Amino acid sequence: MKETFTKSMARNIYYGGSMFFLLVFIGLTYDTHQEIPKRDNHEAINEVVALGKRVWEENNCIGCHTLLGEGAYFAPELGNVYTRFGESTEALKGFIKSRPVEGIPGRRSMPQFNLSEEELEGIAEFLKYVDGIETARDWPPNIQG
Amino acid sequence: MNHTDKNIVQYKPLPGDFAIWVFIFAELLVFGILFISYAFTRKYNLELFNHHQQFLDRETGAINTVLLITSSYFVVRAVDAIKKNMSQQSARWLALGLLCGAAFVVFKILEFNEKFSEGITLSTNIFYMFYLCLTGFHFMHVLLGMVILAFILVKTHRRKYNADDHDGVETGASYWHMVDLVWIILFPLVYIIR
Amino acid sequence: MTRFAITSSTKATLIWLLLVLLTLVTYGLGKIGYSGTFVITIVLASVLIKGHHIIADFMGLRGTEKKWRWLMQGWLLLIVAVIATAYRYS
Amino acid sequence: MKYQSQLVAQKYFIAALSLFLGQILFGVIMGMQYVVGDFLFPEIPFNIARMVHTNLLIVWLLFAFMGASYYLVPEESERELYSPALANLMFWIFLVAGALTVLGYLLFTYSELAALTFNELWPTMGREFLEQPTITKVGIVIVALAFVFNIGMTILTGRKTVVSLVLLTGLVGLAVFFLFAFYNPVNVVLDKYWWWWVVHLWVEGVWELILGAILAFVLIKVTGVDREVIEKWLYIIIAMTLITGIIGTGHHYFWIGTPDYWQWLGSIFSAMEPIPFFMMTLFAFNMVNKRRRDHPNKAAVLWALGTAVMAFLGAGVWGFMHTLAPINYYTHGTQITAAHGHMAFYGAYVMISLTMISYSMPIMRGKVANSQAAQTLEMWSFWLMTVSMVFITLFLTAAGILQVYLQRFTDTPITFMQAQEKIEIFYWLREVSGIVFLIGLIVYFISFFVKGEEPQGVEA
Repeated sequence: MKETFTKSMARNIYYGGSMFFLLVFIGLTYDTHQEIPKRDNHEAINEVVALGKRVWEENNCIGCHTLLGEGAYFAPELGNVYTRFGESTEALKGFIKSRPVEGIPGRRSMPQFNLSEEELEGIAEFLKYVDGIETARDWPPNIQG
Repeated sequence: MNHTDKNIVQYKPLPGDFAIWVFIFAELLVFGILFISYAFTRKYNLELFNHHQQFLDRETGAINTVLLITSSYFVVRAVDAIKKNMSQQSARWLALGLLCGAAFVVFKILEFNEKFSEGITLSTNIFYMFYLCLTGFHFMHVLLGMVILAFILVKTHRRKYNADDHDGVETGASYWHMVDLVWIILFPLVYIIR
Repeated sequence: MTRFAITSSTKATLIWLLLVLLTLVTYGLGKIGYSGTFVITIVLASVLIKGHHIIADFMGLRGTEKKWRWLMQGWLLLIVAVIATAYRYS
Repeated sequence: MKYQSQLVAQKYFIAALSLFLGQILFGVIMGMQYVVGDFLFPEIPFNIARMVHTNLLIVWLLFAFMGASYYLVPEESERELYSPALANLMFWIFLVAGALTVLGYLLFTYSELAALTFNELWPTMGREFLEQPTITKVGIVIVALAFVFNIGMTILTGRKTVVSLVLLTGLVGLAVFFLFAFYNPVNVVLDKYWWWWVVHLWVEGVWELILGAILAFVLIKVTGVDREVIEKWLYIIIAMTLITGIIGTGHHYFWIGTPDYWQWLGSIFSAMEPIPFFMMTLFAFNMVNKRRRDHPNKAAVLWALGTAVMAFLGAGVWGFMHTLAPINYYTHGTQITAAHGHMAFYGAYVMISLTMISYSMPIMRGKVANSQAAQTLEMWSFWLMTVSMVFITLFLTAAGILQVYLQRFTDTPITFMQAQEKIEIFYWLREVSGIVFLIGLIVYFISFFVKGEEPQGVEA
């Protein structure tokens, strides 16, 4: 290869190329934000859901579960758990409430978080809201998440 | 990269700086995948593609093709000129090339404007997704190419290049021809064949 | 700039004419609204010719190492071939 | 060592390595919890262990990047550090803040920690990798700004080289993109969209600039190849990184409620993300083959080559495996992701950190390279850690493939927990590999204390 390449040209491509693609990315980000409201189920967001998201975060649920595929892979996907639990927020609350304090011998168990009724309502409504987000190809692939 | 090749036929090196060629190859890879994706997605959405293709502006597309080809031609002349040490002629050819590019941009903006005013976006349907991705992405490349051309135009005009040292002109020219080459495929693929 | 033999500039001009001509043919076929294998073949053939000249003459790959010419012309050929296949069987 | 202030790096590296040990210990705990579900329950639930595991990783890599910067920037800029005192101060602030945060994770329940740190005033906690209390995040920003200021002033008032400028862009980007960690809307789609601006644009963007700069620096030193050659390679590699990686962010926008076109854009651009890693592999081997001196620090050369290979495998190949949307549809959020994550982080960022430590630590301890005996041991640790990481990745990949099949692909899908039980064997094998990794790490530590006759040679 007697093709030569100079440092200054490599530098130009680095700066020019990355600026170029950053601009494209910002443009796409703009477009995405025009589209997101059509499918993000924001109509469902209210005070209860907001509290639910706080409960979700302050108990680090993402440290075991995935939500729309992101998080840890130790416990089931929760993006569609509302559907999986028969579209019942009561079932969700019941499950969270019933976790044994000392765990289950030899098995994985969700901790007992001692949530208040209000917090339980919040987390259940939050999960219901997430389930309503219109993901592409209706991800996850099936009810098992 | 710098081993000596004595017993090899003397080939010309790729015109311009090799770094731009790495970039060109990468870009062609992206466009190539996009073209192939288009062709196969169409195969499975034939009705949709054929239906919406009718509404594309073939006139603008054809004019734009001629503009880009002509622009590319002017840039070829610019490289020829600088090789003969005629930097002012070269600058004039570059300016003409740039002008054609600008005209392309104007026509393209009009075309996009029409589509946008109809409320068409990337999410309208898969055909328009491809149409906007391909033409939009290409449009960005025209703009980038014009920035590069403008840059070398200024330098040529200031007599910074000559017959012995004109790598910069060739580098910019190579990129610009790539933009042309992509459009040569894009135009018939998206606007014409069905 | 005009010489008696064909200069590189004259050659470029001739190629430019060819490219414009082929573009007009492509457009014309689109305009008439014909479709089908025949039109596609002609259009894709003209893409090949145009692309070939842009690569070899405008981009200046004529006379460079084989691998570069293979790479670029191969890219063109591959894309056109794949498009042809996808359109042929649709 | 040419400049006295480079010595600051030493304590950063020591802190980094100690936290590394902590990270691996928690990794082994988690690996155990995968197979014995109630291991250490309820004292250290899995989510806490994982948080400690990932946060320690991030923090120790930041320590290592900072140490690497403090070491290489004075040498590149040909001047003392702008302010060694500031560098020392920031070290202690960062270390204390980091230690307090980890202690907070371990001593309190997470919700107590949230209350204790006034999370309700500006809630940013509880999102993957960004679990730190808001106040810690503020601390990170302050430390990062002081650090970038210190490094920036050193570079801008000294000799400006490509290596140091690329490093600086990477570090500035690191600080800037972290700011998105403070944006946390209730809307989950928006939350996730911008969360990736920290996570992806860090690890598949600006961190790669830091990686490239450090690798280039070490290669200049150990191979003696002309700086010009190495620098232009560096430019072209990081150019490809950003060209592919920025829109490559789209591979995270497939299934989170973002428009469908991301499946195309994300697939196409991220499919090209292996290219810069491949170029990096070519680059590293090329430079070592063309070396103009045989540097006595063989271990550092081994780490540098290892980085190039493992980054390509982990980030490039394992990333490519599941980056195309039709495949990712099934594999998203399974053990496949875990497999990719482990090898990519180890291959790219852990190994580049160890490369730099391996190269610079002996010099800071007043010798060109460690004794033959110490280097031999270090190379043992290299192979132990690297090979066991390969096995961890393979076992997790196997687990992931089975999981995808059982839980998502088959016509009769079983539940998540049922699938987990069926793939238990791979988790056991992963745990064994993890313990081998820990042994490798301990061997690595021991290599620091091995004496012996030190090789003579000019300091690079």
